[in-house]
Amino acid sequence: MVHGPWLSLLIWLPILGGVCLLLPGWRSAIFRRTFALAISLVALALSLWVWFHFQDGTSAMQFVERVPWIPLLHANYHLGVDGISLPFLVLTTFSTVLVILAGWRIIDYRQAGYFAAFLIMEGFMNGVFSALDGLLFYFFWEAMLIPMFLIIGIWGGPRRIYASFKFFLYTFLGSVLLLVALIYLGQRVGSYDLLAFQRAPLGLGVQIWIFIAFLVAFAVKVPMWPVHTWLPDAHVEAPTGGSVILAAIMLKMGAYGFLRLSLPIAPDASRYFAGLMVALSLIAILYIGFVALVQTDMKKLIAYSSIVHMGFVTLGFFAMYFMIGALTTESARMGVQGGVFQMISHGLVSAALFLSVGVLYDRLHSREIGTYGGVARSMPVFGALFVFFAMANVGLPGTSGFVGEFQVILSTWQASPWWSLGAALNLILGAGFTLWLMKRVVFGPVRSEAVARLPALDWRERLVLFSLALPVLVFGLWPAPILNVMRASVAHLVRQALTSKIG
Amino acid sequence: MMSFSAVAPEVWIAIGVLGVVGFEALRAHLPEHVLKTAIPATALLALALALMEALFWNGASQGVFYDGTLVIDAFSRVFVAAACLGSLVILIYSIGDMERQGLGGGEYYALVLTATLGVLAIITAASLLVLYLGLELLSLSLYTLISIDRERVPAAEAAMKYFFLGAIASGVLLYGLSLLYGLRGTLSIESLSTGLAVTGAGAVLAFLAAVFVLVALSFKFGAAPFHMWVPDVYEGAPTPITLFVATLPELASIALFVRLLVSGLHPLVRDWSGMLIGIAILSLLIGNLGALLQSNFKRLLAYSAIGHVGFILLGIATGTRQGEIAAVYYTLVYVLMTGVAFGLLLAIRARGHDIEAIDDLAGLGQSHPWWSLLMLFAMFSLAGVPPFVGFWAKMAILRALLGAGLPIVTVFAVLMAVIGAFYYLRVVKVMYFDRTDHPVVARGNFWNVPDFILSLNGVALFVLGLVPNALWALCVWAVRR
Amino acid sequence: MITLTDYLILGAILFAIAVMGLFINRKNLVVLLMCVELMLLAVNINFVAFSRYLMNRSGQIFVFFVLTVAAAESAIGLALLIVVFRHRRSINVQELDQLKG
Amino acid sequence: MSRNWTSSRASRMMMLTLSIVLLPLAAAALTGLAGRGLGRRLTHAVTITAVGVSWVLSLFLVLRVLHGARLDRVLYTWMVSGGVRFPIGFLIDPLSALMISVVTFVSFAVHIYSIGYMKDDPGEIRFFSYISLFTFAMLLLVTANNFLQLFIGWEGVGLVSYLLIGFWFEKPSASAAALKAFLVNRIGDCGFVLGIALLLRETGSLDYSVLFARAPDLVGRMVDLGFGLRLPALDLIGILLFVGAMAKSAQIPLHVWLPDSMEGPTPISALIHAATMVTAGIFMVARLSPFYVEARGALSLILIVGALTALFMGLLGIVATDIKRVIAYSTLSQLGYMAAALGASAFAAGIFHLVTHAFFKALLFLAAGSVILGMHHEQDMRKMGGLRRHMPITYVTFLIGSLALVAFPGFSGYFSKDALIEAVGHSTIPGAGLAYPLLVLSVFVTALYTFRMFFMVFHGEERMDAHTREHLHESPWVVTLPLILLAIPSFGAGWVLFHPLLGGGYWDGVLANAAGNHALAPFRQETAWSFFLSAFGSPTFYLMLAGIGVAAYGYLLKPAWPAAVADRLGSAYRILLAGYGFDRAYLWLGTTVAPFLGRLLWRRGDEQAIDGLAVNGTANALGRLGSWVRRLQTGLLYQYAFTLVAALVVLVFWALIRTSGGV
Repeated sequence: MVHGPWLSLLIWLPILGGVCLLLPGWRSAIFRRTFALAISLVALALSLWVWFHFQDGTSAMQFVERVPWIPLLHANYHLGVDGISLPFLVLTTFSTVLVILAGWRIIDYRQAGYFAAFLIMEGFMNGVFSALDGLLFYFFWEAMLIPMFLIIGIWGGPRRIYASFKFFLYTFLGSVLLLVALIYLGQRVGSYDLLAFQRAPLGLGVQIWIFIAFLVAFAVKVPMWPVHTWLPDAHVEAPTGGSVILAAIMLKMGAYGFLRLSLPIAPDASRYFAGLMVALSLIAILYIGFVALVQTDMKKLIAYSSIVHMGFVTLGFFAMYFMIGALTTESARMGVQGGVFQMISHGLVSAALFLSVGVLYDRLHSREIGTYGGVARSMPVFGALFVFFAMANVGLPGTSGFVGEFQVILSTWQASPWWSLGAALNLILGAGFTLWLMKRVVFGPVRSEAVARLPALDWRERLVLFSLALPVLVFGLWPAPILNVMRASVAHLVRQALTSKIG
Repeated sequence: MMSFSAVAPEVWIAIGVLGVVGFEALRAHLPEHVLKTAIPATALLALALALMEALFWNGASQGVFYDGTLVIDAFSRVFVAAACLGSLVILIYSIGDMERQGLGGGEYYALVLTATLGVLAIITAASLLVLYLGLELLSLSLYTLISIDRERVPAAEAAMKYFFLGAIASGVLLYGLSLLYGLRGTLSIESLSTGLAVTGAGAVLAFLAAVFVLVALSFKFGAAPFHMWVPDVYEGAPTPITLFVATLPELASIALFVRLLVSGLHPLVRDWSGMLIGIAILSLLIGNLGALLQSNFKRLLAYSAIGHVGFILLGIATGTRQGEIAAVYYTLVYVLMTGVAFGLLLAIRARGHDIEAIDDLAGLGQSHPWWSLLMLFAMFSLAGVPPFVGFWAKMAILRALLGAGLPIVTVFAVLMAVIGAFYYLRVVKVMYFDRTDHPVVARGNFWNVPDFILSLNGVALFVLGLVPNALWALCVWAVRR
Repeated sequence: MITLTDYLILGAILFAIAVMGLFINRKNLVVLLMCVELMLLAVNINFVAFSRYLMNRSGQIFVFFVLTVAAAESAIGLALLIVVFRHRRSINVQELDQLKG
Repeated sequence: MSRNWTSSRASRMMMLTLSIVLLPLAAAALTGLAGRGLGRRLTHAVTITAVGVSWVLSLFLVLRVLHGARLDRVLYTWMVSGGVRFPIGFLIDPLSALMISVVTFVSFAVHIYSIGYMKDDPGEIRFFSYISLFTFAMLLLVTANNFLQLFIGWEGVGLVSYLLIGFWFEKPSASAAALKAFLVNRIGDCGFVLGIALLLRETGSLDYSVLFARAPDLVGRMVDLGFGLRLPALDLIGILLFVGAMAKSAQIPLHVWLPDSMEGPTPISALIHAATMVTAGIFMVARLSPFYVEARGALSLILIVGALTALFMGLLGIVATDIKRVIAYSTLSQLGYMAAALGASAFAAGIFHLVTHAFFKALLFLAAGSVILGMHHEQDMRKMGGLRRHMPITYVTFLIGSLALVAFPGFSGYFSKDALIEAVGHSTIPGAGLAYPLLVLSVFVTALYTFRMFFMVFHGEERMDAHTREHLHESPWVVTLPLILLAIPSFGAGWVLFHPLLGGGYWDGVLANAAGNHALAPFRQETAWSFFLSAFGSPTFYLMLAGIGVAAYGYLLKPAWPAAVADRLGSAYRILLAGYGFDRAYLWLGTTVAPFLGRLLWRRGDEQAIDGLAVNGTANALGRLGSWVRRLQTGLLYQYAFTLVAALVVLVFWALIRTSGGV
């Protein structure tokens, strides 16, 4: 086990960096940019360091830091990662680097603030993924909203005000109930240690209330139908970087919350509500699939497809309660692994898709599908990449998008063939809306003079897109590394989730 | 021995008042510039000395003094210090603006000092009489302060309304006190807590007394439905005065509640906690809903104040020690946040924008990056979003409520907090999202004293949010019995 | 024989009258001032009655303070009244309605 | 000692396989990423060498397999999840070896051919890297030893076919066809994945070997689908997997994508949509024969579907006028034949026909492509005619292909197809009785549409415009060479392969046979020669002649006659033209129903119900409350006072009530 304040560094270094960016007296914009990039790269390096010094095969928390924080409440500054949270740390730092690269030239309006916001948010997000104390978790969880609110509101599109308010209030409304539940648990357990929460025995009634409170918070973040409507607006109005972080990281927080809090703390309630959860997940997959089909705004379409993919995640988590027979535990693990892998893969793929849309938007300042057509003629390389990411989005084997869906479908059959079928229908629907988008944007006759004269990708855009394409391909051809990292933790989680706490 | 130190702060302030008045008397004979420095200096010095005294009260000077008229305990120590510090800082913030408006005359300082004196009296009161006198001293000074700018029409109206309503309130309070006196035959507060009749015919009277006291206190605190004066006064008064009205009396009010209701009428807790919850819920509703559509910034803060009072009263209403601590903590935090908000208004006014409507803040994000950042701190802190200290204040209250077994009320409170978030966001939106085409970048130079202290005050919201324990522990210490 | 209760009832009635006066009268600020005075006096009756009944002097002391405060209060009240009058040549209560909403 | 020897030998096999599979991938990657740098010539060189080499190597592989060498080895572990190990590994046995050699050979020919065909196309380099990539994916598919890898290859070929159908992506029809192909295949994959899922659940593994070992135990195992629906596990698995095959191998009703796929360049139609990819489904079923023989129900379904496809898709070929579409329909019909053979558990016959069909159908397509080149990319047969004088080589090779297709005795198609039909006739699988007549009937149909096409293109008067006529000439050698290369097996393959493949000597147990079903028994002692002679005694021969005769009558002697016939049976004719309305139905579903549903859920559900009522509704309600609260604040002093006092009174009364109640 490695010790030392690595996680603290991951959290506070970006935040400090962001603060420095806000200070007056920078000589020129280029210094600022370079500084921001440097900070984000250091953070990435740190997270990779953590990744490589992480020991597989144990579900114990690693890189643990624990110092008293609020002795009055027995709340500690308690950090640590296990196989489930670790990948998300890396994902966070990685996508932050991409966002900063993507905003390099495009953001001309108060760029320093833009980068600062993202760095600060990176810190908070790392905090969420490594917090092991209920209050600390909530602390970061909420704090995260502020930079995102500003990003959408300041650098967003025409309806940015509406979108930012909707985003903030929607998620804030969800989170406050989470807070109430956490406080309740804190008083009941006598500390805010999440691991203590997970151990604490709770009656079904209590669990149900706690689960509901958690559910409201996490369902909004995931987002699950019917509390998903903030997402399309937020995505459409947010600047490219904002959409990337939203899709790649923020949506994962909800699902992560289910794994870290709901399932282990309220297993019986989870079982009690599993039917509802599965139903909502399937609705998300099918209902939203159809909705995505008719979108005319590229970002909106991708936003909806994100909801569909998160539906797979929640399905993978909660189908386990309906599994019967000898293979239950194994299938449950496969489902959860599938869910987590889907989260990671979707983090990469949706980020890539939003960045691709950003590439087009920066050129023609339109996200309307109708504006484009025949892009592949003027931007062949971009076209190829865009199609590649689209294929990853429809879960083509050989791309990371396939793995998670495959696992979820396989494991869900253990619970019910029909749910498997429902999930599998996304093979058709997902291909439908994604490739139809490709047909209208990338292929087809060249739409206009403007499209014909689209400038090719510059080196920065290439760098960003290729550095996303690589992991998508590699983890598609060889998902084992990620799955090995999370195996032990998932096994532990499933054990917790399937053992009753009553009595 | 008869320690003088027990009243030292009051004495220093009283001396300050005399000093200021004396200078004013000599106005004819002294050169203007001397007065311009001497008067504020005297006031600040007096407050500073009072603060020192309060800080260096030692354990020896604990207890009840002067035939049970005033008590020095942890609570007094914390709150006297807080009050002195508060009005010191407020003076520092406001001097510039008052001078600018030509209201920097001696009466301003004298009245601020007397008001502070009143607050101190309330905080340290051990007898109903002192309590009443402190309250009146505070109120009368406030009425005058509000209308200090005789040319300002709304100010006069605000003062008038405040005056009459305040008069009713103190009448009601007096009536309650008279009943209490009748029941116990003494004016000492702690004797109330011991053996106040809770059954029999006495119970009715006691309960009635509790009601009257409660109403009066709620009025002072500006809780609904006794809140009517709050928006009008906040809007009508000159901003520096609003700053004063919004902060210092809150300390006095919480002191009133702690002294008179929580410790004094503790035997009747079963009776008043229910009423208080009702009042608190009403305040949350009125405050947060009323603030939604305000266009005047001061009025917005007024309604938000009502909402916050609702939170504080919820803490009191639990009747538990946890709740009391939470309420006290919340009040201190609230004063801190409001100080930043209004202080910023003054700082920005000093730089040419005159801020009345929220829209006057448009484009502040570019023209005054630093101030707008602090304002953002204040707003999110008021909204109760981490990493700012306001979050912990709310958290403390919720914790107390759950501890007292009031989950429904808890949920209601957090929902109100969400509604409240909306109008704070609106302020941020105006500052940052509404782009102005001609941004004049002007940073506050932090090395002039008010701006520096203001910056400290603002940053404190963040720092105390990261490490909330110290302040919280202080409150725990303050309300120990 | 006049008992404590009678005094209390008297005080209560006076208090009630004063309070009523405060919102029934909508014309004249001066009347409001008088109502405030009346209110305090009603309370004073209570104090005196109690103090006599309990044979305890502090009540009567309290009364003196109340009277003093009342004086100060009406002084300030009149001052404010003058300010208002200077602005809008009237002391009609109903015209104090600039601040609202 | 010997074990070392075998293991070292196995590892050499592994190396061989790997190089066969990976060479095309390397070529594809190289040309795909650095194609512009390489330029046309180098691109040709790289890709063709790669595929050529892996063809040669595949022949070595076949030899080793003939010497009894086998390989079933895991390359690496893709993932371990839920206690199941998902490997990537290879299985080399007679079946996969045969498929490898066929795939690489046809692909090789097509590569060469494409040099000429794609000469002046801007996307030429892209094209070559695509077809190399396709070759890789197809090889991955046929060499898999487990379902995961099978599915990866399966989707891989789907992807490339999508890209190649939409190769000329600026043609709206092309990109539409590509989308259609992918979506229809996705419908199949949906079933396929579910099949895999059920398989995993029942056997706990995705390896063929495990499946084959466990299949017998699964007999009689039921799957409870809820709603009181209980099906035999084996049949359900078999059917679900076959749904995937139906899409890939274009069986009714998932055949609709194949005719449209002709939007792609002709070499693609030859390689992907005739010779190799579309046979993936057939291959898959044959690959799983040890399992399918246990799933009788599934077999019957396959049999029926295949037979229906064979006949009804053939009929469509009679009315089509686009030369490539005719061949496409014939492909559909031939795939139907193969499927029927599988269904009859005459797996060997199915594969045999697959192989011969690969040759002659590729030949036909390439020849058609040569014609199209000559006609300056004119594909409408009504504008052709009399080409035999202008393009002799094409003419001859096309004739060979056609004879093979109609199963003219002596040509490869005869050996495979007639054997196949007989096998179905002998089969005891339920449904064979219905399937047999359909198949026999479609022999006539096949002959009719084939020679109709042949005559319309090469005989009769020249209907093309003057400009085209004077530029008519034989295609360059790069085009004709592959024709010749393919013409050889199209004629000879039957003679060579008949005995080994149908006599069963070659398979040694790889292809199972349903218990009590002796579909292939009659061929045990037959030789190619004896079977050739038996032709003239069988009804199918005369049916075939009849078909040719009718074609000759209608398209050589009396050109007016077909039109008359068409009018005579007008409605039937129209139904055929409309392709039985399948396209219509899918189009309606895809472009009317789904979007309608989407718009409904979006506008009514998301925007009106959730956002309108719940979200913004709440906001507005709060706003209204807010303004109401503001109206309470009248600014009138006496009202403030009143509120204060009223509240006081209320509280007092409450107090009185509470105490009187409490005391």
